[in-house]
Amino acid sequence: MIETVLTIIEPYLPIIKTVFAITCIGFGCSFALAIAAKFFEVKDDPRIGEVNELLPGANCGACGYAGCMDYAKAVVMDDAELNRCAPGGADLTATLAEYLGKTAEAAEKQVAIVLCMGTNDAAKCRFEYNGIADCRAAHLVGGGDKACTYGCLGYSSCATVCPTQAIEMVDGVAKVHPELCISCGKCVTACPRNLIKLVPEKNTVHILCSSNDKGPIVRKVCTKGCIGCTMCVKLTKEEESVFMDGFLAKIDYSKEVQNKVIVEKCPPKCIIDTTINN
Amino acid sequence: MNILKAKFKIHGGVHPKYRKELARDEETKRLPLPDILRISTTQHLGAPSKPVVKKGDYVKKYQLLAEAAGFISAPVHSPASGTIKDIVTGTGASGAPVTEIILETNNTSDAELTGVYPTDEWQKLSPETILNRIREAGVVGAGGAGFPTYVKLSPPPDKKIETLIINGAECEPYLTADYRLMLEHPECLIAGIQIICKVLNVTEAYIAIEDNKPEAIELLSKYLEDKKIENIKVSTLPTYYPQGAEKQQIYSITGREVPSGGLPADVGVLVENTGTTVAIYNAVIKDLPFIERTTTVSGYGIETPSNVIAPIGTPYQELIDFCGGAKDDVKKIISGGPMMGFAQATAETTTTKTTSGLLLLTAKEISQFESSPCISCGRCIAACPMNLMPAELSQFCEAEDFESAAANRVMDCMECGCCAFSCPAHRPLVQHFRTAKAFLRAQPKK
Amino acid sequence: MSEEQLYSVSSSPHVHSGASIHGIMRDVVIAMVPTFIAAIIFFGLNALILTATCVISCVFFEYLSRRIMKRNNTINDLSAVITGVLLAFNLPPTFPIWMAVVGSFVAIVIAKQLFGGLGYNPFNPALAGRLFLFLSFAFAMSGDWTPWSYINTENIVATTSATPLGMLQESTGSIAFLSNNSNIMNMFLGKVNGCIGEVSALALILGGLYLLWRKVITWHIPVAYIGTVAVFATILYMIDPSTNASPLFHLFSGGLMLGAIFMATDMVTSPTDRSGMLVFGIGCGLLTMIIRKWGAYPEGVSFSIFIMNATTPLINRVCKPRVFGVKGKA
Amino acid sequence: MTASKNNTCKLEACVTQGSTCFQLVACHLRASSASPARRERSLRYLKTYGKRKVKMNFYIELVKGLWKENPIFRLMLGMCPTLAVTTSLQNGLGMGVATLFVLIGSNIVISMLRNVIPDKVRIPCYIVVIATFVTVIDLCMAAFTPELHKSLGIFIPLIVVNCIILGRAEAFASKNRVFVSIADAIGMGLGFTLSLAILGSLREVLGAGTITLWGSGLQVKTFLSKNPAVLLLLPPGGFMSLGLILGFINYMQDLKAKRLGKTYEPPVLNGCRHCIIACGQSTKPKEDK
Repeated sequence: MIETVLTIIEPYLPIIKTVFAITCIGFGCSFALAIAAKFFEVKDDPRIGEVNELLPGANCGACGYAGCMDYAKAVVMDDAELNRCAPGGADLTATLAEYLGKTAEAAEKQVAIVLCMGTNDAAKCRFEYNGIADCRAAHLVGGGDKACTYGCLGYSSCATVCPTQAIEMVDGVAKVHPELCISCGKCVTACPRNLIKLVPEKNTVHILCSSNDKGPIVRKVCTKGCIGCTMCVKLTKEEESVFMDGFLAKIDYSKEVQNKVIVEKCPPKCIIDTTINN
Repeated sequence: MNILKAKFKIHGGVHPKYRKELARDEETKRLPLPDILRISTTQHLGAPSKPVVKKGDYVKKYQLLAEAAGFISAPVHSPASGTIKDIVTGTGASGAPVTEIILETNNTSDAELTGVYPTDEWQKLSPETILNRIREAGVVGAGGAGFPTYVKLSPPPDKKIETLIINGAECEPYLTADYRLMLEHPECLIAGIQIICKVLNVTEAYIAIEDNKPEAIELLSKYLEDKKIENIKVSTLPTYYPQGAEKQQIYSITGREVPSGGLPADVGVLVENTGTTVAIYNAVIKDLPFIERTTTVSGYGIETPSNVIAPIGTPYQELIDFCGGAKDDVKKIISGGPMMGFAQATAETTTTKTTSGLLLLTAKEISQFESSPCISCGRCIAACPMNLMPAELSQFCEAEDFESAAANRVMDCMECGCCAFSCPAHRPLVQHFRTAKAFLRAQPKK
Repeated sequence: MSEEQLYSVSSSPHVHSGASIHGIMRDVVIAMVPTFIAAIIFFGLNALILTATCVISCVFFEYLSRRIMKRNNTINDLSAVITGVLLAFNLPPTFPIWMAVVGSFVAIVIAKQLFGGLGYNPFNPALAGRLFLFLSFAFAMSGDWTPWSYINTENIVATTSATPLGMLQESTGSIAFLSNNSNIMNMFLGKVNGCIGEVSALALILGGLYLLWRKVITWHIPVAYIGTVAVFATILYMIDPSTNASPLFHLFSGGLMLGAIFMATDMVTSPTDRSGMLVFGIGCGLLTMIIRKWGAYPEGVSFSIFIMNATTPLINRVCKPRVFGVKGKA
Repeated sequence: MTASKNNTCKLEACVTQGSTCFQLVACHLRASSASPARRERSLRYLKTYGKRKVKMNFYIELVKGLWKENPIFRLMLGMCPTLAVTTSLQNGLGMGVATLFVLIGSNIVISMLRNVIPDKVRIPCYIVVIATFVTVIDLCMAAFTPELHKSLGIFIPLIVVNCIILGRAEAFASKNRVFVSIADAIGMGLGFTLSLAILGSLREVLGAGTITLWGSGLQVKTFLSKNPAVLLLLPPGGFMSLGLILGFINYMQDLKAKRLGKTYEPPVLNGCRHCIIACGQSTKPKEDK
């Protein structure tokens, strides 16, 4: 009986041996793997990986952490706020809150805005600049070639650091496309003249000037500069949404500008309403 | 003969066209007092001084305008009598905003000094008194950086200064102010050196002069011989730029290398500029505060290149007018020398204690930068007196990899400009390093 | 004021030495003139046609590729002219014209412009072109040619069709003959078979001296390169003169002089620091001799420079000058 | 019309790949900024990006590998066999078909087993599955096309570690149903074969002057066969021709985008800010000022 079986399987013996050997190796290896998994296990909250999956993965650093993974870790382990992720926005905050069973208030979406309108034809130059086409470098050479010491130099340092290419140079002045802005704030630190601010997206009225010089000086160097006439402040007296900071009118971004007539009334036309202008 | 030849040769250096002949034989002239002086409170390195006068005040010549605001700072005195018109924010020579005191002069001489000491009496003063007088006179390094001399002359107690070097190299092209000073006032210079020697208790002093100024070498050595002064020697240096750089000069004369990031005091040496030495002389012996300095007005863009004594706060335009006015084809106005000076946007900028020169250059003389790619010819490396690799560093800077730039010692760069001077691709190397250094300085220290 | 001409403001320094890329390249072109004359003397019209073809096609490809890539025109910096001349110098006199054009294409477009143009090319373009042709059209690159044949074919006495190194490789000529003085003298003057620009060591050395005088190159690479070859060859010769040619033979044969003076000293592809240049030159010399002695090809200059070009970034990383005021290694 | 479809497809591709191509998405958003409606749609994709819920379509999965996500010309995967074996058209085709077979087999099996395989040991499991199919095709080729098997040599067993196969297993088959996985495998495999064939024929024509489809029987000689540029058959020639093809594709894309009035931006994920080769792009001379 056994002999018959043996004669039948005789030609297949190498295959059987191989299969047997492979199976043994497989079992051995998986056993080793199982032991290794037990001994060398790193306790890791599985939620971290899943939260990381939920995050956009842009690694932009807007949350203040080294990257998305870092933020995910902070959210799960250290109870970091859920609304720090700017690219994810309110949707993500809600998703995270739902996933982690927490309540979180969505942060207001902020967008960057360049507070300058000194385009090539509006603002004058003090000298002919010859050197590296980079705002920070130009700013160090004689303080920049724009006659206005507050204005945008136009060498696109902000546009280069922007991870989503949301900044475009229009006529020598940086312009942010708000729909692409993920409010990571890189441009804010890149600008040597501190012209870029992160403002709530819902505010549509902006005063696009940063010059704190007196009116006549501003007028001398730029046709679009705030001359400190305080007209906008007077017109919005009740709502108190515009205030004077030195010789410069500024929007109080915690309020919303109701009286949009200031856009029309501003003498140098440096107030814009994005809902109209775009 | 007490002339010594420098023994050590530094690496690198370049030979720009010196063009010193423009102003070297011009007798130093005194500028008539301008009607308006705009005196900056940033005349020196360190904290800007604090104005002690206000709008509408009447001030007399030599009166204190602004006091030192901190240890590394220096007071500023009024160069003339007149009324303070305003205190405003203006632009300094480097382009940074500065506070300026606007003074309307009235050309009367109601100057008041605290008291005049006879020339020979300073020997009896204690070093502390002398130092104090130097501090109160607002003496700062006149070479360019403007480091307060009082601070420089008070080295930490654990560092003993053995050698004093008076920097008369004046390696920057065009400039001849120090040269004229050495020729015209050797007695002030030597007395100034003796004062510093006394303050620091130094026995050995060298006057370092490049060998393209034989008249100055001869005059000074003869003067020293006549007066039988043994401890001061004239040291001739081979002519090349940047011979006047502190670390390179120390190496040329003594063979000692100032460690990276260190001060000359670390190797027991102190370097003072000739202009500063004369200012020390004025402060200690004549009790005059630092209110005026010799400035070279030169370049092919000015009618008559000259050496002018001008009060601090003089607008450049006054100097230009005094020297016959600018020619039509002026393309660049430079405060300082052409290698390290600052280009000016207007002639409205004013002189300070550190303005060694005012150059009006035509398009033919100046260089234009291009950002063309590096062809790695290695000329910048051959020219760098600090033995850096400017070609590689500039690529790090261009890629904004400032950490790598710092690791390759961009902070050791002294911005002498030798690399950009010799770059055949006309790359703005120094500007790259300036940007990187500004960025690195702004970073918090780790 | 505002309507007037504005003053120019830039970072210091405000003056310049006047050196420019164009000037450097012009000097290199001038330095190649003696070799070019020698080439015409030895190879006649062929050399002229070949050089003209390479130069014209190199400049044309440079213009065309910059145009297509929408970059600014760079033919004025003369680097394409140099590539053309060097490529032609590296070709045998009988080389087909169309192949020379292909070589120019590889040199300019593939080895240079695709990497970003002058300054970014990791390899010497002319060398890349030559190696492409050498590896692709091996037969044409070893074309038979007898010097002076364009004047009078009957005057040829001692020259054969193979290059001296080829003879050494195949041992067709006796070592003693190759190393004898008159033969070495012929090789020094250029009366041998070879590529049109590599035969006359005399003319090449003249050009090299001009470059040294104009401070376009420094002595480090040529001296290190030629010195290493000389030392290596001397050692071999001292070990066994019957199978190894004399050091002088090695110095004046093949493309060593051309390579050491014009190809290895190419600024873009060689190290920037002096110490690095010495390392580069020694590396080239060692590789050249190793390939000549033990390699499959008779000549190793092109390969060795090409390989050392690839190591240039590494050499630049290691060989740095000691920063002033820093003790020990930076 | 086609352009908008293109953009949408690209977006879908990004989203399904699950890679961190936020910037890529943004690039395409900029590219599609011509029409507000299109932009709106793109923005919607951007918002749903994190949730990654896109419907699978057999046809889309099949076609994408041929061109839009061509593993060689667009994704730059599997470079080793690409450069090594494409010395002739025949070799390229053979390699492509072998890979196609392995890809289909492994995608089917892995897709079927996707819920069984533990996450931590998935890579060894994939390798085992892939190795099985590679052994099968290796032995088959040795039996039926010995010549081809000989000339492909070690590269047939090396299909095991071909990152196209492992990549599709990891990125696609382990997350999707069998049906679409097959489509993905066929598309990717055909795309791979196509690219190898293009590369192989180019190199063979220039480097040997011939085009070989099946041994010496199906071989065409061209005028170049007298003086072929042999270097193209050598490894450097592989790199050169692949690079030139990639450059040409990017150039054509650029031209196409220009025709549509847009700017083409090659899919660069990390930007070049940290690249040490200073290509001069960051210091362009200032425009119109």
